[in-house]
Amino acid sequence: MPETVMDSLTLSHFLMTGAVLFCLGLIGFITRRNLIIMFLCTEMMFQGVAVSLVAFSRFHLNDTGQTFVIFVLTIAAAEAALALGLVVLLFRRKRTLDALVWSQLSG
Amino acid sequence: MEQYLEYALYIASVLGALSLALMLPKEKRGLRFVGPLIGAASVGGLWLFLSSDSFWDGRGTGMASWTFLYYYIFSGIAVASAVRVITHTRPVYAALWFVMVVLASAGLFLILSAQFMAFAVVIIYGGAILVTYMFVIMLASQSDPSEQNNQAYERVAKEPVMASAAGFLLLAVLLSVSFDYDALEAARAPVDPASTDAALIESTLQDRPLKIETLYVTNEAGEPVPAESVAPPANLDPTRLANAERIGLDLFQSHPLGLELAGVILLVSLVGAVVIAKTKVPDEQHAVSG
Amino acid sequence: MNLLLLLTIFPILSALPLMLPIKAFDCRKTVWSYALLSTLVTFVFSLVAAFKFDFANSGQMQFVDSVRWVESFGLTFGFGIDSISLWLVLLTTFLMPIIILGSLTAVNMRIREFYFWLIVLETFMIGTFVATDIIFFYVCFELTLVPLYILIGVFGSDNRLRAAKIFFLYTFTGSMLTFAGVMYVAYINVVNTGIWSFDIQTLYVAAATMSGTEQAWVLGALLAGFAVKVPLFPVHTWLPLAHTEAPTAGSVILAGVLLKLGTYGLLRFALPMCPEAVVEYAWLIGVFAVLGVLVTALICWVQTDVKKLIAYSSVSHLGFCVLGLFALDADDTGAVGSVMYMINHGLSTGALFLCVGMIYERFHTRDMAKMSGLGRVIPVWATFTVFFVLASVGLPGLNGFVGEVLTLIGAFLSPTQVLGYEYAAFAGIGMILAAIYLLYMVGKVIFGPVLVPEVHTDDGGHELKDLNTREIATLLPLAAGCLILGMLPNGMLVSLKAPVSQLTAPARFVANTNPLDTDTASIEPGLRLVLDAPGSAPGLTPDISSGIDLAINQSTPTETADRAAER
Amino acid sequence: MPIELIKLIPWIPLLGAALCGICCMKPAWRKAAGPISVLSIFIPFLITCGVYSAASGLQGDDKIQTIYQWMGVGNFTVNMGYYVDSLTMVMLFVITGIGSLIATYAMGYMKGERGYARFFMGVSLFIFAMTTLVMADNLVLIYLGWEGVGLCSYLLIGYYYDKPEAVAAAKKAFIVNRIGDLGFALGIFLTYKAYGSVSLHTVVDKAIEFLNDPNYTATTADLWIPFLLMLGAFGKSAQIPLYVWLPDAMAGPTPVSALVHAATMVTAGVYMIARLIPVFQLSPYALPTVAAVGGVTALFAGTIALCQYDLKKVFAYSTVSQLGYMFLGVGALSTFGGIFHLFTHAFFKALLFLTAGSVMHALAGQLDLRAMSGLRHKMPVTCWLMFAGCLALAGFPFTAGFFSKDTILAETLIVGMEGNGLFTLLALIGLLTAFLTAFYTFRLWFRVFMGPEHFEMGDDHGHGGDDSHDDHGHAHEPHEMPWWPMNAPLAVLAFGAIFGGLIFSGWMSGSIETSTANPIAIHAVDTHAQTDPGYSIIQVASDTSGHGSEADAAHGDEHHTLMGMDVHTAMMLISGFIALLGIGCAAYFHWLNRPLTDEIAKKFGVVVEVLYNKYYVDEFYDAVIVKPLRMLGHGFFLFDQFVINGLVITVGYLPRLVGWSVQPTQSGKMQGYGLGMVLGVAVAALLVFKWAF
Repeated sequence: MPETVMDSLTLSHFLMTGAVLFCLGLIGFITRRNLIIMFLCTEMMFQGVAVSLVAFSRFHLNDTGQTFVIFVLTIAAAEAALALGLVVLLFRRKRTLDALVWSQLSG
Repeated sequence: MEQYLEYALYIASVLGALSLALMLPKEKRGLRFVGPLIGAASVGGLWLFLSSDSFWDGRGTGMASWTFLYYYIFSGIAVASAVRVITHTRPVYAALWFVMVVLASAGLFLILSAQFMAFAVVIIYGGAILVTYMFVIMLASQSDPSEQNNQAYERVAKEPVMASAAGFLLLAVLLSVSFDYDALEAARAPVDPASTDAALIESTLQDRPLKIETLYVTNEAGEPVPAESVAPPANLDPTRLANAERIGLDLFQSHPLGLELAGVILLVSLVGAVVIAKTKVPDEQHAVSG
Repeated sequence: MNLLLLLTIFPILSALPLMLPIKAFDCRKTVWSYALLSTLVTFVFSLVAAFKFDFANSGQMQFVDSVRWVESFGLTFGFGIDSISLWLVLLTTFLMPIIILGSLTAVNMRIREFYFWLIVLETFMIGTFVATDIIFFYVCFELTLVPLYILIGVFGSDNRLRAAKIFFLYTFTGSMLTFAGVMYVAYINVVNTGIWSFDIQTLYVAAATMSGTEQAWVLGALLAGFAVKVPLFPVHTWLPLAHTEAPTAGSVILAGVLLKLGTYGLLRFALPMCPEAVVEYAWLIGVFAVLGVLVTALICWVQTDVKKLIAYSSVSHLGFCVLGLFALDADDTGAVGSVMYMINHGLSTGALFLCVGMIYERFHTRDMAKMSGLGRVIPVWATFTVFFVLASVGLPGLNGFVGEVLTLIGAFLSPTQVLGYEYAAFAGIGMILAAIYLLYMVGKVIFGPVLVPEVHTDDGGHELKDLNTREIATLLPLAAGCLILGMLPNGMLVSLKAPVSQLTAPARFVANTNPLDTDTASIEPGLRLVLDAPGSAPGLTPDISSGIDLAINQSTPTETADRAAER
Repeated sequence: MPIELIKLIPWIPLLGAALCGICCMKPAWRKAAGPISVLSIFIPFLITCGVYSAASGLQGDDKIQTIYQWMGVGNFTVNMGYYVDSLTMVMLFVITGIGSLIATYAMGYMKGERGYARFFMGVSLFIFAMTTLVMADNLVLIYLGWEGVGLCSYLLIGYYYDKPEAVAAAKKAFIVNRIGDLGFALGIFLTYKAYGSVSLHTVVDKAIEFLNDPNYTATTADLWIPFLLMLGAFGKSAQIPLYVWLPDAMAGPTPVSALVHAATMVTAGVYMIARLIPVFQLSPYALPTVAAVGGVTALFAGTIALCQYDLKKVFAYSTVSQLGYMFLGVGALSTFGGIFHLFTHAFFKALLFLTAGSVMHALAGQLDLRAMSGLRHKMPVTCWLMFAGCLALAGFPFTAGFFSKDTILAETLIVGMEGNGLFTLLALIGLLTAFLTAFYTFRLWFRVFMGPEHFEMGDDHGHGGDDSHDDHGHAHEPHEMPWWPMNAPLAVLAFGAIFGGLIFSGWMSGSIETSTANPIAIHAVDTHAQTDPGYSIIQVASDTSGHGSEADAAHGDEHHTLMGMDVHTAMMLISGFIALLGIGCAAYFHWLNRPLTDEIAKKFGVVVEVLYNKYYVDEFYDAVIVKPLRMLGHGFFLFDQFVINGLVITVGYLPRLVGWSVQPTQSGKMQGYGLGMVLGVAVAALLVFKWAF
């Protein structure tokens, strides 16, 4: 096999994947109006970050990256619990999941 | 060619943004099919550009062998699924596509020899969190299942063009940063996975020598012994520590405070979830309508 | 434990139990007694400090100590007092029990919070006066706003929220600029020595290397905060509003102590740090001070609200104080008189606010048109009020006179390029106007045919009662203070001389060595240059020939850096 | 008696004041206030008598009796200390002696008033301030006394504080005095600047040194100091333009008018100028100004007194007029004349006020001349006591007023004859005023006590409604005052008014000579002498000064003569004649032929109206000074409220404006915020990674 860059994996590959996941999650968060999907998108951003972290861990020969992913998972879990609870609460209130309905903070 | 890298990245980002903007749900679905095409074209073009010989001339290699194939497969799945997550109009499917993202990234983790993380992600995300999501989706969706896609907020994305532009602007910046040559130079990884692992472990132990006295404070009989009197156990071969063991060491040795904080956060969210669940709210929709 | 540290933190510690769920504190009398006891204990601490204070070396910082704060940044809770601080601390601790004594029936809701914030305020006020670290000073200076904001905003009268908001924003905006000025001086210090430090003595040395333009900017920044606090004439409008809306206790503290923070800041920082700029712009400050004296005095005359009248009179009186500070006469008569004035104004105006508060408690109005001839119906109150009015007017033999005459003499004798006799003459007209408006008030309220507004008493009765024992006990110490300081001010003046001349030395030096004015250029042989004092030992005694080399206006940054390096 | 006792003199009245203050607290104690106050004034009088011989023997620094240091900042030191020389003793005699008499009278006069103790507290406090004033060893302490007497004057004028006019008068007195005090204070500052000290002895010694130094040229400060100090004197001693407060001050109780506003306080200005006469001599324009103001005031107030109907107002203007004489005297460098007149005036004016008080007391507060006539049968003692006072005031030959007034006029004329037209004019004005004085004094006396008996009672029932006081029924008919405590002190005063001039003249001139009030003769002719017309006056005046001091080496060689006689002798004849003429006219117009007077008054209605309304000076001041100032106050208040505060509020609105302009970005929609955040992060990343670094 020719040894081009795309044949041998570098850190950049994984960072690229992580960045793409992160940005897609971001776009999803902005464009989607369903509260649940918005939170799903944040989870996807976490996922992108996790990929990057694990890649760093691997390429820098350091376990801390993976440890951080554990923390990320923790936060994701906590967030899911709370955010989904809130979503249910909001849904009970307005009977809709549309994020645009909630704009009391409008200046 | 190197000098064109940034432009290539920017062009690819612009194309990607265009494709995503087309793919996002909206009332008029006429040009939707163009999106994936443009997206595929941009990814493919970028790949071609990057894999040309002259560009990567002599600049070291990463993990040789065929693992790169797995990388392409998994990241391809991940990205495609991610696109589907944000473009699908039905929450249930979006959630399922997200499971795909999680699985694919677990694959990536395996390539990166982070077996523990791979399984953890699948179990926690794919298992626990996604199930919760599905549960809430079921709970909050319309009572009549036949009433599909009739919610405007499901069918129409908000400001897809602006959002895509902004998102891909950020992506372009991130990419151009991560393709920084100096960074690449520094990130060149050893070729041999085995030696990689050994080096990794060794560095782990060198940087943070095991605190024997804190790890082994009792003798075989379970009685406490003075720290000095304990020799490192013969079977503690650093090179033979598994991935999970190393993470455990790192977690408990270097980040005890973070661990405690994580515990507190989980506790707080537990309490918070209970409180939220018990909160009684007025049903404004019903109060207004009837 | 260092006495000053104890003195500073004791009030806030003793205030904490007020916020604990202790049943006993639900009773008005209990919480009041507790607050009184706490402030009295603080007063005793301060008296102990005064007794232990070595008045022979009143110019030196004493009880010096510091508590580490942010070491890498040179921040410490450094404290120490010279006699200026000592007297102001004594004023604070003396006024606090009196204020609390006077507030037993003034507040009817949230009593715990009321006393809590009062006592907390005391800590910050003392902290401001004892701080030798400029950031510590600044933090306390700003934190005094919070309790007072709450005291006005929660316990004030009808328009209290607006008053509290304007008071807070106005003074806070000014002090932000002051902070910028202080940070600039600290930055100069870092440039010179490479070490972050906020010790005042160190910063004096650093400030001496600033050019004239820099000094002018720093002076402007310092003035922005301190002049608002004083308040100097064009930036005084927050004060009458705050005073009229504040509860009596708030007014007394505001007039008695908080306004002094401004003049204290000017004396402690502006004068030693930017001597050249002070000399250059003293005329402008002087003009505003005199304008303030005259304009606000005339404004006082047309007030109908007694409290507003006294509030405006504060602005007028503090004009004298500022005038004295910037007089820079050879003997420091002006600056010493100014410090004296701070104390005196705290006593007499504070007392007047208490008197007005007692009236307000009885009538729920302060409108002069609605009351008249009160001397006939409540003679004891009237006697006290007339007494404090006379002290405020500056009757010789009472305290107001001492400060007034010294500040005016200072302004009169000030070198011509600083201030001059014109300032004293015009400010002197303020003395006449003070007599006019205060006697106008006395003539309307205390003298004249009897006219008593509707009376409100605690038990819902409508019988007008003269001052009770508690109220007399509130006013009596103040009256005694006014009399004693009026007849025997000398001990205080003597003790103030040394620290004040250290602080004004650089500016006096500049003022007296200006070639334009060779007539008055006289350098005392023993002139002490604080600037050349490396930290602890305040003052070398340069002989005149070499003194010129060390003069601030001729030293360049490199010289000072060299000197710093030698050390 | 040891001289140290003199240090106690001011403090005994202060203690008395404190005790009276305590007496205020319980109604039962109030009666004690009068005796306490009298004692607290009388004991200092005894001390004054006791230490007199010791005090007159004091030399040099022994004259300074320091108690403690009051203030001291660097070079500026002020001692609580007394300067004891013969002038001090003279003043102490006047203050404590006449003070005791008046206080004794007041015990009877004020009996039953509701503020009895308060009144005596004021009187004792006043004596404290006044003695401090005359004993002070430095200018700042004089200022303490100066303001202190002003305060007591304020409190005592405002004694009937439920009467609006009394309150207004009190306020006016204090404020007008304050205007003068500002001048005084600035004078003190300038003195300190010029002389480096505020101690009397230092200042006076230096001034004498300067005067004796032929090479000394007066500095700007020397020219200004007397004018500033003079302003204070004019305020306190009620001279043009600051005299307006004194007539109004009669709203106070009559003993106060007698003590404060006739005998003692108002003479403080004369005392101060006399005390600092060398300082005044340093400025060539100062003493002529003093003399001119004094002369003009004397005439001005005399004319006003002609047409007043209020008993006390007549005496008030008369006081202003007599004070003008005193200023004329010191202005002509005859400090002896000035102080001597001060001394005699204290006797007869106190007597006049107190007898007027008796009349008022008898008529239940009636003060209008038109409402009383022929009271000599009802109140014979008062009648003849007042007659004695009137004689002295009118300058009837060989009464006290005769001698002192004559001294002043003669000395003024001598200065005038030295070639200064101004002083000749002033001497003539003085003579005219002497005639007016005699006329209006006896106008009053004849009106009240002579002619047909007729009276209307006033509406002041029992001075505040003490029933016990009404037992002798003065509400129905006028009655004579009891001998004790009222008429007896008056008799003493009357004795002084008649014989004081004869008895005390020699003693007085000796006292003045040995004090700082003795004017300094200038030996050398300064450069000013050629150029300044004013300067020659001083020089000449000083050469001829000092009545009864012919032996003085400084005295000029040549004696001026008038009508072939010594000027003093001639002046005695002239002024005696003028006094008799004035009394005669008054007798004709106001006793024998009253209808003619009314006719004349009707003819000159406009003049009478103007005089009755005091030349409309009060109205003028009100319109020119008070009203505009108050308008200015209102204007400033509006300016403060709207312009300054408005600016602040506007500045406060700026952040709000900014907030308002970016408000639409805060739509409350999460996606909007998210988008902003993404853009922000992207731009920040671009900045950080691509452009900046």
